[in-house]
Amino acid sequence: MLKVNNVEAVYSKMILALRGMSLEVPKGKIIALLGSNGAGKSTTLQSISGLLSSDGGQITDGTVEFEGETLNGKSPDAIVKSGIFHCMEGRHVFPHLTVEENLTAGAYTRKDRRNIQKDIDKIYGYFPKLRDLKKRPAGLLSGGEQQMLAIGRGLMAKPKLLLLDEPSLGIAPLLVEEIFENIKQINEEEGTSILVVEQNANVALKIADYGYIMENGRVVMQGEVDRLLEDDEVQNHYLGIGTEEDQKEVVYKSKQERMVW
Amino acid sequence: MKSILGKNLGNYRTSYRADMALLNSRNKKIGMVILLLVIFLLPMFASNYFIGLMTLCIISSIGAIGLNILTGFTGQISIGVGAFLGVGGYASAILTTSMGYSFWIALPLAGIITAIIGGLFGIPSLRLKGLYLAIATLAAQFVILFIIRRWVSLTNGTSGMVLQRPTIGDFALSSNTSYYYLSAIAFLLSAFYAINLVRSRTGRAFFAVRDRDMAAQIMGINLFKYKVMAFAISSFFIGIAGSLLAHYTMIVSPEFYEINVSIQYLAMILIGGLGSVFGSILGAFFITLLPVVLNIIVGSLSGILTDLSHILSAFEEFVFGAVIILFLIFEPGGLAHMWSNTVNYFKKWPFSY
Amino acid sequence: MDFFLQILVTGIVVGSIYGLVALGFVLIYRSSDVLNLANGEFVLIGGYVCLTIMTASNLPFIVALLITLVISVLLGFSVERLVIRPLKNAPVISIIMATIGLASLLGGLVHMVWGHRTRTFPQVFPSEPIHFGGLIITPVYLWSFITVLVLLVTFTLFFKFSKMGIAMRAVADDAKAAMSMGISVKNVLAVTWAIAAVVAAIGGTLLGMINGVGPIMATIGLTVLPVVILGGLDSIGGAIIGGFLIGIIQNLAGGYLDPMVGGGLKEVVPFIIVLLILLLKPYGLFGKGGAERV
Amino acid sequence: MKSKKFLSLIIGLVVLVFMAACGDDADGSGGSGDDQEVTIGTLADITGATGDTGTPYSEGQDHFFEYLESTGGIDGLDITHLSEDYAYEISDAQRIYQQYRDRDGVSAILGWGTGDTEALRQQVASDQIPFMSASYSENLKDLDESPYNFFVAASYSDQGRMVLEWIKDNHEGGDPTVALLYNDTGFGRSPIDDIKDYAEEIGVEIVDEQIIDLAATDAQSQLLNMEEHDPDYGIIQQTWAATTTILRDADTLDIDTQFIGLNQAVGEGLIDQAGDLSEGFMGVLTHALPYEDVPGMDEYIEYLDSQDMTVDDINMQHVAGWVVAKVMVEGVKNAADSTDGEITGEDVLAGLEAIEDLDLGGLAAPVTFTDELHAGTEEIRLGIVEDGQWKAITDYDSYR
Repeated sequence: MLKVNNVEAVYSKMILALRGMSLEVPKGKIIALLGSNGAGKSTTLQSISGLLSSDGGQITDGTVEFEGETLNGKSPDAIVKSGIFHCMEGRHVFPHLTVEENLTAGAYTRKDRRNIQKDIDKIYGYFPKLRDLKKRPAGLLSGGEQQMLAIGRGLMAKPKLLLLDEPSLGIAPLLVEEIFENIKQINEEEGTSILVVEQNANVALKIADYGYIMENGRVVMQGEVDRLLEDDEVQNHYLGIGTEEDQKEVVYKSKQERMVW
Repeated sequence: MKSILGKNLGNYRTSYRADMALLNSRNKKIGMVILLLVIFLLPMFASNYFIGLMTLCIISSIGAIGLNILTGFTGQISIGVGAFLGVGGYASAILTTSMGYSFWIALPLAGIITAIIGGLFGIPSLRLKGLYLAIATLAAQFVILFIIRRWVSLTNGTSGMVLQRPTIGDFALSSNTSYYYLSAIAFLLSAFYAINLVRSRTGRAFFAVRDRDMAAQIMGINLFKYKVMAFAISSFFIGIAGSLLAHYTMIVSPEFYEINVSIQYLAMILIGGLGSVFGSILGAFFITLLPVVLNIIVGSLSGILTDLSHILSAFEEFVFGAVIILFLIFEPGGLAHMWSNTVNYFKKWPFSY
Repeated sequence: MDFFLQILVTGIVVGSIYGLVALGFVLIYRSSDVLNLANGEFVLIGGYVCLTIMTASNLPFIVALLITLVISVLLGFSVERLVIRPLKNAPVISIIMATIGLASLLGGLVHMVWGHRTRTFPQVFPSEPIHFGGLIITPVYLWSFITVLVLLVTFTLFFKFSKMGIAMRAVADDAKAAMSMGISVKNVLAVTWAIAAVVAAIGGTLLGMINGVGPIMATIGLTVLPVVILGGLDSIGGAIIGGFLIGIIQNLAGGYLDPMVGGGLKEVVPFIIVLLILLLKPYGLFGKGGAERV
Repeated sequence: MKSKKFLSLIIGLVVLVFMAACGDDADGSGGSGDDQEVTIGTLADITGATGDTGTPYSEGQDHFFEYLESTGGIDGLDITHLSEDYAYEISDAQRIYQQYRDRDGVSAILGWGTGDTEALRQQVASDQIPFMSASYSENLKDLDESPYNFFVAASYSDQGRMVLEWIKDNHEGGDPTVALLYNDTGFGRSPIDDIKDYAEEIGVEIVDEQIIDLAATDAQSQLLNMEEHDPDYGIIQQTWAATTTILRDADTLDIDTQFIGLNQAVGEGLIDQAGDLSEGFMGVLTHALPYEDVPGMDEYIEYLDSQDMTVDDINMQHVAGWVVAKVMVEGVKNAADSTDGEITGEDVLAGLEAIEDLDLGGLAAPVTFTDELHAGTEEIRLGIVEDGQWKAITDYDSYR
């Protein structure tokens, strides 16, 4: 459904953030994109959703294809209309709008105004907490509640593909579990494809079907979740299993291996 | 380090002192000498009218340098320059006319008094940023002028005060040329001071405050001190400019210092280049001479468009606005940036890569 | 007592005009953090256009006003497109200066097109004052008061319930996130400027009926700044309440303090309030402000 | 590379300035024949704050000089008239003044408002250039401070004194009470102290003073305060806009004070702006109204005819401009008679001071200047608006 082919992206016309990034999201699946800080995960999502330009970046090479259509050069609002919704890192709810208004804003691109109220109720179904808070300005919500709102707001656009950027960031571990369960549930019930970017590989791999691991602006490893979970290197480096020394050594080794291509 | 051609291809400095020196290259030294010669020999070649214009330009330059220290260096926007020019002018008028001091004492005192009042108005800048500070200074503009109008016993109210041209012994600087020299000296001192300020500890603190004041504070820069200092130093220059202007026109009145004066000064530093001393000067010349140029253009067009001379001022206003907008959009670095681009282009010529 | 009430009423009706013009500032500031110092010129152009249409064509007032509003929409669009959009990433001072430049440009243009003379509006509202008990109100003032209330309600509903209204608030809150919703920030800004120009034109028309239309009218732009500061730059209700407050305070100062200080305080008192407000409550009575992150 | 284009545009402009600046020295010599040459510069406000009255005033001047030229000018004299709009901005006035003085070498200047007149009076004194403006401020009468300033009509103070005189003579029933309404500028405050002094002298009571801004949208609080003192008369020292505001709000508040405007509040423009509200408003007439049948109008109408204009196209400000130019030319004529060489500012000063009882054919009161007095007259008429027109109700008269 979504194909990112060999994308190269730069910021400020000089800082190379992606160097030949490729990935694929099949219909109805959850794909996890893992990697350490600065690996280019967020940039990947931004190149897909077109938000790259608002941070002064641009795609200089490669293509992003969605359902056979090239997205390169399309404006963010056109991309949302074609069915991709990007939940940005750090939640970015509208602090002065109420919860319900935030949800309405999510449905901005939809033409079927009549069904919006029904869908809002459905979101409350996924995230019952939000129903109690619906008149409250979103700025006053806790981090976890804001994250739920951000995801719910994304669903309001009825996207075919949901891009989630670090949904676990800055949220209490218990809530993280809950949110990821919700994500899974949404995927199953709505059939929405999901591309989730995470540093917290544990929770992400728990719900994902397939995973990519990024470093230095490109994919260094990919595979079915089960296979990734079994991989030593992934275990050491991303899942925090094994001793500290182990990790260092492995990282060092693996980097060297990988650099040769 | 000699290159094959036996010529230095660049400026190599072998000590910090050399690096910090004001005129750190031979070209700059030569340029400086030429500039000084041009400034001091100009009256021999140029017409009286041209000297008069240049006097206005360099007085404005002093004010523009002052404003740039505040707005360009330190990032504090002020829309109240007009009123501070007024404070300088009135201080000078009161000191010389009512209190009988000599101009030579009144000039620096006018600067100091303006600096004190400017510093006072700078205190709110600690809490106010950007737009809000701009509006506070705008309010200061109205309030200061109101006080000048009302404090009749001190300022003679709306009818203004009369000043005299300064004298050296028995010689009064009443000619265009003599006043030009006076202003030119004040101008050179101001420019020299401002260029040095940029390179000093204080200057760097100003830049830090501009770029991120909270971060600057964390780095140990005393925000309060430097913000108030920026207001004070900036106002000192503006006060000097106000005093020079007052003695040039030999009169002060509240109508001299309305809001449009503040806007002109802001336009000078924006078009000249924020944060650049050289830019302030270019901008001051540009804005002062703009109406003159338009006048000439309209005059030469008057054969075709006879009606245009009647709406000349409106046309000036229009062009003034358009120039500001065009600069902001196409050359936010201002004239100073254009200048350095041009210079760099010729430096590398013919190998521009 | 009559004296006090009359001054109060005058303050309220004058304040309603202030509120109306202040609304133009607030609308733009909310969605793009730009303080439009050319607002006064927008008011002026609105006044001139409506007056010109009315005197040139004998159209009924309402039709002339509607045409004026259409022209204002175009003005707003073009200003946004030509001046504001190219500066979207520029620092505050550049944008303040750009609107000052715009004010100068538009002011010059108005001079070139309409000349220098103050023109009077054809009579639209009866000039006979209305008496409420001992109180007296001129119909134009009454109408501007009603207009302001209508606009206040309209905008409140608009921002609360309409898709565009919510989108505008979303952009004001977080432009990038709004973009990710598929909201076209460019379009929203263009619409904002158009609405602000429309509000200004209504203000200009009403003001023109009170004082005639002449270049001096543009000074309302500066006169009203204290209102916006008092109410809070980003609060629509604040603009309107601030308008009333400044109108009332100004007239109370004029009524009670002016005789003591020898007059002239009426015009300065708003700016004294600005200094006080900025010192005590920088974001105004109803503004939201916001903490800055390092 | 749009910035490159922009750069070249700027460079082009800069080059233009310098070319222009250098080229200007050349002119000034080589006139026609043996005529004495004299240049007169006008500082006009066309687009500025006082443009509504400034424009007809400057047009009146232009028209007089054109008229003069069309009638063959003055024998042996070649008068050049320059006019530039300074938009009531002091910095512009300063620049244009320098240009007139240094580049064009003017021998006299026709100024306009209080702003430019005040701002330049020191400089014209030290540069010895007579400066004749429409700012009738009494303090310009002080020849120690303003030795080169002239004006042709009665000063604001004299106008105010005359109004008080008229009130005293014509008030019926009891002692008259008067309020003063003015703005907080040099222009507004100029006559106030003199009016108060004179009122005390002749025993008219000033019961109140109100300050109303030139751009005020309302004056209700001030008028309510004034009403507390219930004055019989209100003397207005304002421009048309503020006067209209006063008249409108007085009407709204049912105030029955008789308002009397000094000359800047008076004129056809007020009737245009205030409409019916101006009925019964009184004011000072310093000059003839265009539709009045006075001898001085003949040459005026002759000129207007040649321009396809009628008296309906002009107003009292236009007449004032015409008159001031006429008086100036008279002074220049005297100067030319007394000197053979170049006519300097000093010569014009002497020429103006030689003007005695210059009959303006009813366009204005006769003008006299001496080396002790640079205010041409103390005489004014009073007028009233009736049926949408100003009508004079007195003859030219002075308070003395």
